[in-house]
Amino acid sequence: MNALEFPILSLMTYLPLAGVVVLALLPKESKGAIRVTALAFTAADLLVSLWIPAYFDSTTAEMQFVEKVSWIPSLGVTYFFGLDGITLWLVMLTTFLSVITVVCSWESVSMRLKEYYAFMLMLETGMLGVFFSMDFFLFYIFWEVMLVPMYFLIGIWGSDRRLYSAIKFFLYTLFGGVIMLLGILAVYFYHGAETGTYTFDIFELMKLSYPSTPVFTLLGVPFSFQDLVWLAFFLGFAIKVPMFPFHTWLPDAHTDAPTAGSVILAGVLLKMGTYGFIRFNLPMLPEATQHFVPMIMILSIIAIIYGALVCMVQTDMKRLIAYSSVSHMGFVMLGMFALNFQGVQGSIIQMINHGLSTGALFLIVGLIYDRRHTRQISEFGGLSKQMPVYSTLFAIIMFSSMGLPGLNGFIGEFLILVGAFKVSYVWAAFAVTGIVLGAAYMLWLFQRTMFGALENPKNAALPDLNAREISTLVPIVIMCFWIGIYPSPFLSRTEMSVNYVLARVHKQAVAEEPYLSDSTRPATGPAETGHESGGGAAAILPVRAPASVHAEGRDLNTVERSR
Amino acid sequence: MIPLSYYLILSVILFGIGMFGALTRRNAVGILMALELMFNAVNLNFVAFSRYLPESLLQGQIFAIFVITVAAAEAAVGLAIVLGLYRNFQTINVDEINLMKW
Amino acid sequence: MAADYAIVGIFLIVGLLFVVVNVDVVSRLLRPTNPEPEKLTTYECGEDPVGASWIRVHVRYYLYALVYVIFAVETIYLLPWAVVFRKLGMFAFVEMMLFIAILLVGFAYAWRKGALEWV
Amino acid sequence: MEIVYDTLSGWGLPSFVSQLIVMLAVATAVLIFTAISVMFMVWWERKISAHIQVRFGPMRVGGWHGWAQSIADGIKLLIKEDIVPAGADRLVFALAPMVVFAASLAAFVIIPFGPGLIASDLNIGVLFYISISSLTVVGIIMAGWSSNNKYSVLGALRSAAQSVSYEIPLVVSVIGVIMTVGSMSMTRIVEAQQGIWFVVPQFLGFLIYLTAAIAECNRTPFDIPEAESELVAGFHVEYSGMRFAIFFLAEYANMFVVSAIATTLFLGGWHGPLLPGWLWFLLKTYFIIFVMMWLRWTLARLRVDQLMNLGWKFLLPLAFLNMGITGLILVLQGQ
Amino acid sequence: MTQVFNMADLSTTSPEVIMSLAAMVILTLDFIAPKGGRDWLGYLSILGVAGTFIVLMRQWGVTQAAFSGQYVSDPFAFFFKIVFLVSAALILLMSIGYLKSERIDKGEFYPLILFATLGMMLMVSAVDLLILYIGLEMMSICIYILAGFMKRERRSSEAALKYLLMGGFSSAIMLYGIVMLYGLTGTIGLREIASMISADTVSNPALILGMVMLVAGFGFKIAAVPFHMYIPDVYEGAPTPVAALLSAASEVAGLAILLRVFLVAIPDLQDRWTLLFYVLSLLTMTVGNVVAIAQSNIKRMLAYSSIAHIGYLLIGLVAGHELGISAVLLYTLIYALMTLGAFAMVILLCVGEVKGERIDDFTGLAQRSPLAAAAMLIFLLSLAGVPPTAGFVGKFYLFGAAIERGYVWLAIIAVINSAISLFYYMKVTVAMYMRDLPPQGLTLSSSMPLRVALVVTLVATIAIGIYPGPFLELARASVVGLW
Repeated sequence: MNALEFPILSLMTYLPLAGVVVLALLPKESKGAIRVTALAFTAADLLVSLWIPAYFDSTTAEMQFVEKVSWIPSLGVTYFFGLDGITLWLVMLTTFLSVITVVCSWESVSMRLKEYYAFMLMLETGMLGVFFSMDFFLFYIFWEVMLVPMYFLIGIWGSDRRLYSAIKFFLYTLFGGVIMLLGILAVYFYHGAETGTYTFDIFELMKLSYPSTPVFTLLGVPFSFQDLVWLAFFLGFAIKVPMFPFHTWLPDAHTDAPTAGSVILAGVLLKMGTYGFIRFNLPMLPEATQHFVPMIMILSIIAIIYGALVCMVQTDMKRLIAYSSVSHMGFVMLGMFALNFQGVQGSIIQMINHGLSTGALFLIVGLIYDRRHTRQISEFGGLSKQMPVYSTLFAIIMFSSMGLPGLNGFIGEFLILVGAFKVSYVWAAFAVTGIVLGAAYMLWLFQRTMFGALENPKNAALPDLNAREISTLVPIVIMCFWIGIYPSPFLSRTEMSVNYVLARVHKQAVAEEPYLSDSTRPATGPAETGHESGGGAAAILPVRAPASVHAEGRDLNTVERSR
Repeated sequence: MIPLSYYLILSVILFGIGMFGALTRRNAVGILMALELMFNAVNLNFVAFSRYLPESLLQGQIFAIFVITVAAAEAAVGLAIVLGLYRNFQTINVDEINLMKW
Repeated sequence: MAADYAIVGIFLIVGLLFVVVNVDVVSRLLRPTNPEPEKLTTYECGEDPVGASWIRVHVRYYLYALVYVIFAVETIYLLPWAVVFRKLGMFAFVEMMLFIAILLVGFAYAWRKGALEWV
Repeated sequence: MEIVYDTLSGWGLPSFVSQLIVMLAVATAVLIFTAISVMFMVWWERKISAHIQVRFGPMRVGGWHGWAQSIADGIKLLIKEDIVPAGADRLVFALAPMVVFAASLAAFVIIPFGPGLIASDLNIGVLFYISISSLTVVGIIMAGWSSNNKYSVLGALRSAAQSVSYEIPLVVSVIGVIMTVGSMSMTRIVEAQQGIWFVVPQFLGFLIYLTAAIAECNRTPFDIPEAESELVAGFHVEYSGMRFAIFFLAEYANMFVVSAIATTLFLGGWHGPLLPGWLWFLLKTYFIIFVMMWLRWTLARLRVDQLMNLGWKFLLPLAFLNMGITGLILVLQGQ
Repeated sequence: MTQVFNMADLSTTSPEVIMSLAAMVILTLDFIAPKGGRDWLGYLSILGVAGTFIVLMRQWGVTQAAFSGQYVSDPFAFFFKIVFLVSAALILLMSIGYLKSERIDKGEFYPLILFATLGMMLMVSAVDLLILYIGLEMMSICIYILAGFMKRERRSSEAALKYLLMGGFSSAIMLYGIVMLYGLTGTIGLREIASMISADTVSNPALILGMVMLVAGFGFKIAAVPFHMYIPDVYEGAPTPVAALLSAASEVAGLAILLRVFLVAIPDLQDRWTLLFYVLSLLTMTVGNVVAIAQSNIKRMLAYSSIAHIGYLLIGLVAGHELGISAVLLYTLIYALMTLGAFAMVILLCVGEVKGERIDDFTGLAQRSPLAAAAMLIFLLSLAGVPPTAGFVGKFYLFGAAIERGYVWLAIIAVINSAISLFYYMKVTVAMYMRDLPPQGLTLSSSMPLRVALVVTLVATIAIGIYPGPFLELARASVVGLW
């Protein structure tokens, strides 16, 4: 339902791209103008995105703000943008972090500025596109598009082994992507052959139950069509998450990426994987999901423990945080595959939390790296005396990452543990071990860098944070507190979507489909007018009639929307 | 009348000799000649088939004429190329013409 | 049919035999044979021959050969056409003239590019 | 010949043996005819040249005008030492005269001496001649290359260049006749000249043919391949004795062939009043031979470049023109 | 005497007639006109291609046969002719500047390209093995000459020789296959061959042998592994526009007739040749991609990349049916455009001493000219099949067809190959973006037509990627009635 009668999702997606065009017209020398332009466009995007939670209808699992036009009719590809509770906060996180990254690169990046910001803006377009796309084809396109700017951000503005890391990042994720593409094609053609209509619309595709009877056995494990498709998706998403055996690109990419790149990578890009699981694997392939729960659980627990243990022995701050991401994303996966309400809710909120806190941690490291051009933990010590503001913010973020009550991390981890506990004591026990270890390496990191005597003379004259730098961290800190103290606005908006996903996974009757196809829906809205305008904004028409099912449960937003 | 198989066997032998020559000769002109042999083996087949097939429309013979033409054009171009090659390399031994590796 | 051509073979064989009989039988019996090195040297107007005779040949010969190849092949189209020409009439005539015209473009090209110059 | 065949079959010989014997007989007859004809032509040429130069030529051997001169020459060549130069490719050296001679003899297959007096009336007669005549060049190149002599090589190459250059105008000039007749069979061509000899409608073609034919025979004014002043004797510098005689023989045989073909194609073949066909044919042929000899002793040799230019830049376009005009006239007649 | 000619034949063949006329006129002008700049001949050639294109447009959606059914202009041929004409026009645009910078003042270059294009047009319209063969040779012979066009350049001569010898060899093998078909069926018409092959001839070993020889012969023409050995050398040695022609048009033309011959003439053997092409496809893309990684010369790299792409294209043939074949068609169009773009970039860098052939020559391009670097980036991404470029759409459709037909393993290996291919394409981007501009700087060709060609390919690569609908429809419509 497009509550705004306006293609706001497309606007959000392509606004940064417009920024790229403007940047291209600016002269290379006017660095100030370039920075301001980039900031202006990301900020504008953030402002636009604020409308979304405001108008979001949390009483339904339906797709909202839908834009749908036919794009490649002969393949059944549609330009289908939509948003629901799962993506809502991820989108907000994206626009939010984009602004932060532009600000944080303000002074730390001075080389080839124009290209840098152009790639940043393109990256934002790609990320938003991934979250909005409700058509597999479109999804895949944005999925791959996103890689290119990230590749360049690492490869050009990275440190030390940037070429190696950039290519490794690109190849790993692309490899996962193409395998996922095969899964997409398999589903597409199966659906086409079964129903006669070829479509990439994921909700159309979800209507069909894919065969789950084993077709062959490999190493004693039976595999069905669904399992194979699931595995194809799994490979694509697991590399992105990254799940345990596929995580090796992450430390390299994080370590060598510029600060902003790391922030985006940790904050948003990793979420693409978990988002993919929750969007596609769970609801579309429920039997296979059930089938593979043990595997995911084992891998997640390995990731949690292994990630945390590896953190303990890191000497490089960024690498440490990178490995902590592996551990944290293991939590997210664990919660998700508990396949109960708390677990999935927790995993969604934990995605946001991880985005905020790990993003902030990378900022923190970036700030000190700008000053000292080293990230070795042993180079630092006793900074709290020299840089009190810095160390304070660091502490808050660190606690958030550890999951201290009152901060956002607690909410996510708690929900995940509850979810895991409901399924198995053992899993929960392992997860708790992970939390303990997490606290250990975080505190250890903080202690070694902030406390103690200020021994290294190079650190003696380090300036504390300036206003700009504070302004990058403070909003994150605010958000951390907000989620930690009053999480219900966040949780309530995801509730319906989570319920829907779980209903699908457990094969319960679904009260309401998130998006009815044109053919099955009563023709109350204006009909589609075809594709003559090439998918441009002008052709994007509202195609759904206002829902009338949950009339009594509407909140203020709903009332406003009905004007 | 001579049986068709005679022609076919002769053609196969010719083709085999040509192929052998094309693969083992080191002299560019020698290879070109071996190629001609292969073309002629094909021509022999065409003409023989055309003669022996029932209700033949002479397509085989026409084809053979065109093959001859094309082979001639190819030989002309081939010789020109070999000439140019000789000017550049002072040799037409294909083993020595290896600026670029496979 | 086969006999028509068999006689060609007979002619060729008879021609070969004639040479063989004359050169290697009759003449051999009659002629003297006393070779000596001087006699066996190749003739270069009385001088001692310089170098091998398998010299590098001027490129013009190749050029003529290349042009010839094209025209020689063209005749295999001309001859059958000429035979049935009267049955086919105007169309065949125009068609062949087109063919010749295309050929002549190539001919003019060769002419103009100097392939027909004996330099 | 049918009589011979029937007689032989009557003796109980298998069909193919009889046929073989007949063919051998024909071939031998042609061979003997060629040999005699060539001897006559050699003698004749010497006489003609002498008379053109206002002298007598051979007068002694055999009595009347030295008629046996050629025979004496032949015997002389037969008993001359055969020298194969050191360093020559002996096999190719020996094969070369065979190829040249066999090729020129084979060309006799399609010469219609008279009605029915043809070894084999191939339906592709003209094409056969064209193809068999190219074989001579191969022999010449073999000879030149194998001799290990620079003059030979140059002569052979020039010869090859010349024959290929003139072969094309020759073929194209013949096309006009074939178009008119609608057949390549020599007999049919002669029969078509019952009314009017093609020399009249195809005069241009005749001239081109004649010029090209002289060049094909490597005769003055087109004797560049063996230009004495430049190349000693061209491709057969190193040949002596009987091998040289074979080349000589082949050259004159070729001369006869091209003249005979000219007769067939343009001069009405055996057609003629009163006299028997074969006689008419020989008369016309020897007339053309006479013309060729006449030209030889009258004209100076062309330079190589002139020779090539004449062939490519003059005769070839002219031949195409002739063909086009012929075609146009025939088409217009047909409608 | 049956009627041998009617005016309708002329209208069917009108594009070819125009093309040959244009080529001959330009050839004539070349030797008539005084010496000196030959640019205008290039522009004239483009005009000729454009004229042909306009005439061709009249045949949109038309199926008509000419010359007693030996020649046909159907949507299939129409589609490929568009590909060839577009490629030819782009290559001509590229050549103008290239010839100038390489100081080749020879006008034959342009008519040769036109004649090669004419050969391709004949090939795809042929429904008769004879015309097919003539078209093929017409194209090949022109390209032999073009490959050796830089007479003083040793590598060029070498390339020409290698291409000639391999081309002749493959022709002979292909011809032997053709003669086997002819001998068994008594006809050279493709449809007639199909109708003559009966149930008992299907298993005739001679037919199988003929088919295998056809596969081998065509394999050489399209540079499928293991018949590819000569291709990288030819690409490297030949003038760059010729390498582009080879890659974008010649191999595509070979593929087009391969499709037509195998689908129309011997569909009865589909089981067998599908297996052959399955193996060929696997080998071709894997070897192409893996060997490409080791290349430091970009022309060689593109050669191996083109080999790999032929491997991808063969997937469509293996998949067969309308879906697979239309995927092949669409991909050929896309492949031609993007590979031409990449070659145009190589030419853009070919100024003076720098030949633009080493990957290192691209060092720092992003700083020198961000637009050029972005263009190259897009071509490379498209070649690797990364969305939203055209290459993605093509691959998507191809691999989709394979999955649809149940060739999942083939598709899996193909996508793995795509990922591998990204590795070597990225080597170029690394040079362009992540290395600093060398101190002596970088000069770009100032040729205007080349830039036009670049822009056209770039726009097309993006446009097809973003809005592939019409092209897809065209490809689909073009295979209807092929069988």
